[in-house]
Amino acid sequence: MSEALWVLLLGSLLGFELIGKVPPTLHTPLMSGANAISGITLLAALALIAQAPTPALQLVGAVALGFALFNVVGGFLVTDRMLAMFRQRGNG
Amino acid sequence: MSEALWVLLLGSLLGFELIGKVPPTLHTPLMSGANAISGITLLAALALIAQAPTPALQLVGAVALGFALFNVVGGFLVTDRMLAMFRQRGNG
Amino acid sequence: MLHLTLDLGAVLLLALGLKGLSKVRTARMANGLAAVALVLAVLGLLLEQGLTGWSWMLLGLAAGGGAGALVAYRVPMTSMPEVVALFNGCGGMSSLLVALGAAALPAAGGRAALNRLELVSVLVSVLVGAITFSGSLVAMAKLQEWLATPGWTQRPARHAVNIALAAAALAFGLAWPMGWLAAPVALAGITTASLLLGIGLTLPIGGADMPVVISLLNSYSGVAAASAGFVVGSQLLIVAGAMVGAAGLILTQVMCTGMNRSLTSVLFGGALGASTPSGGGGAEAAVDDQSYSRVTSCSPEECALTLEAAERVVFVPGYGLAVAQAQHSLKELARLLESAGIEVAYAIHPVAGRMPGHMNVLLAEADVPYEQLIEMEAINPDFPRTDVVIVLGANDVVNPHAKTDPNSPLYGMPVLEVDQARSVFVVKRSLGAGYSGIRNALFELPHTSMVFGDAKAVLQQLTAELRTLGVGKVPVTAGR
Amino acid sequence: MLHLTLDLGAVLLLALGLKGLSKVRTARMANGLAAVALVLAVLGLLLEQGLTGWSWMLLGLAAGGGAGALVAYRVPMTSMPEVVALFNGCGGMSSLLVALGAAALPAAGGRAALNRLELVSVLVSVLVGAITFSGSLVAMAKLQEWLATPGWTQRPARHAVNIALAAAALAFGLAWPMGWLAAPVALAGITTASLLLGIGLTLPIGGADMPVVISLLNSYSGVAAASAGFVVGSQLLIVAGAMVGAAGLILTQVMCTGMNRSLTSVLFGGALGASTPSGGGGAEAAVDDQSYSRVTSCSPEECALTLEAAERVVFVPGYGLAVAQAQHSLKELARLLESAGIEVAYAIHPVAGRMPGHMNVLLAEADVPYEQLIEMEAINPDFPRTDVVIVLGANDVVNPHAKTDPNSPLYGMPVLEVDQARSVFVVKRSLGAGYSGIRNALFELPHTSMVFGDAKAVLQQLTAELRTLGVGKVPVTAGR
Ligand SMILES: NC(=O)c1ccc[n+]([C@@H]2O[C@H](COP(=O)([O-])OP(=O)(O)OC[C@H]3O[C@@H](n4cnc5c(N)ncnc54)[C@H](OP(=O)(O)O)[C@@H]3O)[C@@H](O)[C@H]2O)c1
Ligand SMILES: NC(=O)c1ccc[n+]([C@@H]2O[C@H](COP(=O)([O-])OP(=O)(O)OC[C@H]3O[C@@H](n4cnc5c(N)ncnc54)[C@H](OP(=O)(O)O)[C@@H]3O)[C@@H](O)[C@H]2O)c1
Repeated sequence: MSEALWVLLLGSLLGFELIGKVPPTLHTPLMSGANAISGITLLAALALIAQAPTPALQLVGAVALGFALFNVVGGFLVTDRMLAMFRQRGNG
Repeated sequence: MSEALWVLLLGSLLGFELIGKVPPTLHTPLMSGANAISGITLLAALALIAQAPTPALQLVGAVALGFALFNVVGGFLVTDRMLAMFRQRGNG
Repeated sequence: MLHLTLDLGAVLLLALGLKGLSKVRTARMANGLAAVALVLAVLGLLLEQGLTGWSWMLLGLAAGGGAGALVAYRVPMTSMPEVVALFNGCGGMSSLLVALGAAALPAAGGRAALNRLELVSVLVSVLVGAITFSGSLVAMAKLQEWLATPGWTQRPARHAVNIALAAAALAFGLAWPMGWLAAPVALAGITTASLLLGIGLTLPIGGADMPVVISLLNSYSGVAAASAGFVVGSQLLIVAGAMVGAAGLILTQVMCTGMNRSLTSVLFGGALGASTPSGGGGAEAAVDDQSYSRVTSCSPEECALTLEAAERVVFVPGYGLAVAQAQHSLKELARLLESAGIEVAYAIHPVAGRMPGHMNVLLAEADVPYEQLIEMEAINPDFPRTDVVIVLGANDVVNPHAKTDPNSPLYGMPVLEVDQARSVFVVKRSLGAGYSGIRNALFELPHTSMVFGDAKAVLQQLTAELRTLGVGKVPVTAGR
Repeated sequence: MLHLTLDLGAVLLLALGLKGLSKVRTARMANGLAAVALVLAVLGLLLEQGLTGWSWMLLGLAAGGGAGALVAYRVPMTSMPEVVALFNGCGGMSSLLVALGAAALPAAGGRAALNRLELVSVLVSVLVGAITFSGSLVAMAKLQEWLATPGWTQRPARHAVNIALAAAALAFGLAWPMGWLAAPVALAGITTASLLLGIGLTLPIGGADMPVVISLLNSYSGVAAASAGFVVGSQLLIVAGAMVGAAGLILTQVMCTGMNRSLTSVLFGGALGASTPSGGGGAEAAVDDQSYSRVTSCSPEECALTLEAAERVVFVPGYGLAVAQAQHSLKELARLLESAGIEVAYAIHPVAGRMPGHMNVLLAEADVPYEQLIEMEAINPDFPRTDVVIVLGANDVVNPHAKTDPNSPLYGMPVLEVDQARSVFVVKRSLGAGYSGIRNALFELPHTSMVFGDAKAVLQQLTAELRTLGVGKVPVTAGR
């Protein structure tokens, strides 16, 4: 338990530090990218599926996994789509 | 062991992030303050003293403690002395 | 050992990802790094726990991933904030389901009883996950204008309702471990109360503040993920969740500052312009057209004549340009002007449109050269030496009240000082208000002319008119 | 639980401390926070493990703390870098001793045998702790000019020596766990080899680069602390050590950039101006006085006459001002000039003196108003409109070679462009070189005059002379 609190504290501090001055242009992509990362709950869904002793609970896990992956895949792709525009523009 | 590596990684990342743009004026105080913090080995020295079964090892612990405290106390005081000058100036 | 290495690597990549996403040059690669991090994390987990239940995994993977990819590619750029809200809500739902599943596991024989920390974590996950889910869906609905802001939500009563809901959620949350209620009942209770609370908290907030709310909900979904990490005992989940939670909070703060709002006033202050029924819903009815006097309007032809004589033209794009999907027509007009030797620039207000960076995205889509997009601070001093400003479906971001009227809800927000230019044309469909629902004194200035109509239609007429006038006869292919 | 809370609180404070230390406004409080963090950490540990061996603890505490406080209050401000090096070395020694003690514990019955991770950690602590210790002491000795840079260390042979020492340290480090050597022998071996390695790595580096080296060694002491944390199983020690290690690395990089050096060239490039025997040691012998031609010099009286006629005077303080302890005399002269209506400013080069911020500290001591200290970037454009520049014991930071001569070791370092001013007086004792040991073309410019002498003496003569000339007769207290 104690190590869990350590990583919680350090993770939070790190999160606070990582985001400094963000140009307004990047607010939306940053939000969307961070959002995709929060879909990391998919790990918990995978763990649930593996541990579930009944099909009902496995189904719950699978649905949770589906939602999480919707978040992750959609989030990263949409962020990339937005950023592709900036890139194009920045380079061209 | 695994938790130790987690905190090592997170601590390092945090350290990298915490120091951003430092004005040259503060290089010396920052160096000196960080140096004082590194005297936190005094914790290890205290643990050694408590665990040591022989006076010889206790002595080693005590000497280690002395060196660490020299670093800590001296470091913080000297940093404060330097910074007091900036303050004075900034406010006066 | 391999699992640990993969997890540590994933955290490293996530940190680099979040950091990189806040710089234009690195953002796209950073996004990729973060995606790789998640792949590593999944690999690590599967390596450790094996593929028990792989058919269910495949199912969830195919359904969720497929749907996500589909939505991501199909959605128009202008609906980005809605989509982010949708994704975010689904992340919350996932945490909610995982927590409920974990709560049911011990009884089903899937694991040992939950210890106290795990109990608390389950409750936090349910609470925060549910709020994130329902709140995000409400935010999406409001941005899509499927949902207006009901009048009652603007009265203080809503605070009482929300406090009651929160109390109910906590009471159910206490009843479960205490055994006062059967576990399913208690969990259903806390879930329902939390879902309602998410609605109750988000519904009163005006559409203009939605991006901030989404960012905050995004931070919540990080918290939900971290507490799910406590439930399943995954350090990686805790770290990643905590990082997103904290980063989201900072971003929320940054966005509030950019929109000249405080977070408390966003969350508890009600909708901007809420005295009118359509606080969330754009122009109509918010302001009487009659309240304007001395407004001059002109036809695209007249506007074209002024343009032809100009040396420097600045376009001010706003939400209306996005609605009209007029970015390509704008680009065409700009090229024509440039081919006639007229200097062209675009003035970008940080909160023009409906999401941060909206105008950048929109104009980038039409391949407008980056150097011509000029941020507010940089272009404001240049308006006095600008002959013609064409405001395209922008309203709040050019509202001089923001500078002069302390009673205006916009007061203090920096705006584009277009009134300093020699002449100003405002292209919009009516005298209707913008998002904040307030009138705009710019329309009444003597050197302002309204050009009524859809932005795209007007831009095309202007181009046609200028061609007729012989502008850019010898077509010089200016630039890219 | 209480212990954990105290530890987590300590880490939070340490993070705030490190962050705060990099902003002028918060630095002092941040230093205090970090100190409080260490107190919390000690409390937490003592709460958990009790006070076994309290007499030894008290002994170490009194001796170390007392000596630290004494040194901290006694040392002159101008010797700061030396003192930081000394403290840092002692931190390294502490890690070294702790690791040796921990290695001896199992045999003495104080704890179970070390596992593999702990073994590695002990070795890292010994290695890094010893390097930190001996390296820091060498750095201190070089800064105090107790130690010159021996000629042989400038030859590539030193790399061979260092590689051999490193190999020896590793070999002993392998021999210990493998049982090839008796534990005391192996540990003594690795300690000795590491101590020598610390010397071998630091000795070849020129005195001018010492602050960078100290910063790097400071980063090492963080690493040593973190690995001591692995040995005693303290998360807090690991986190704090890692934070200091990483922060120190960043600071080292920042400092290198500021001095126009790359870290590799600092570490492996040898001393600046090393072709001469006294690479580390200041002025004498590095440059022949004869190598200058066309140098004009003048007396303080002549200088005073020019000063009297000036409207704007800029002082350029350098290392020599600190050596002469002339800051108060400078302040006095400046007040006199100001009372006569002459504008006064001080040009601060970021690496003037012998440590970053040296000049700021020095002038702050004499209560020079903050607003008159102007950073290089800000003041360089103003030199053309400056009547008189008085260079006080500065040399490298005003060397125009840095701009013009690609072969100069200073080439590329931004300097104060004093040659743009109408007239320049250079106050120093001789035509000797500065830290980098190279000649300075500024001395030969037609509008430059040398005023030979100790900075303090010259400043006092100038003040006296100006008083005689009647400057500032009606003393206006031009205070702050
Ligand atoms: N960027 C962000 O992050 C963000 C997020 C949320 C809210 N906001 C808020 O949204 C506002 C943005 O300001 P803004 O000036 O861009 O937009 P605005 O003030 O909302 O005004 C948009 C204007 O476009 C006109 N319009 C609508 N459709 C049109 C069409 N097809 N053709 C031509 N005109 C059309 C509307 O007038 P008619 O109906 O008369 O045509 C309306 O007045 C600010 O208040 C900001 O705080 C910004
Ligand atoms: N600030 C830092 O962090 C730092 C750290 C390490 C190294 N450095 C290096 O140190 C140098 C600093 O440049 P700088 O211009 O300040 O100093 P400098 O180039 O070292 O020159 C100092 C000059 O002061 C003169 N001097 C010595 N004692 C004096 C006295 N009592 N009265 C009058 N003059 C006296 C010396 O000439 P005489 O012998 O003829 O009097 C010498 O030429 C740079 O090369 C920098 O890279 C800086």
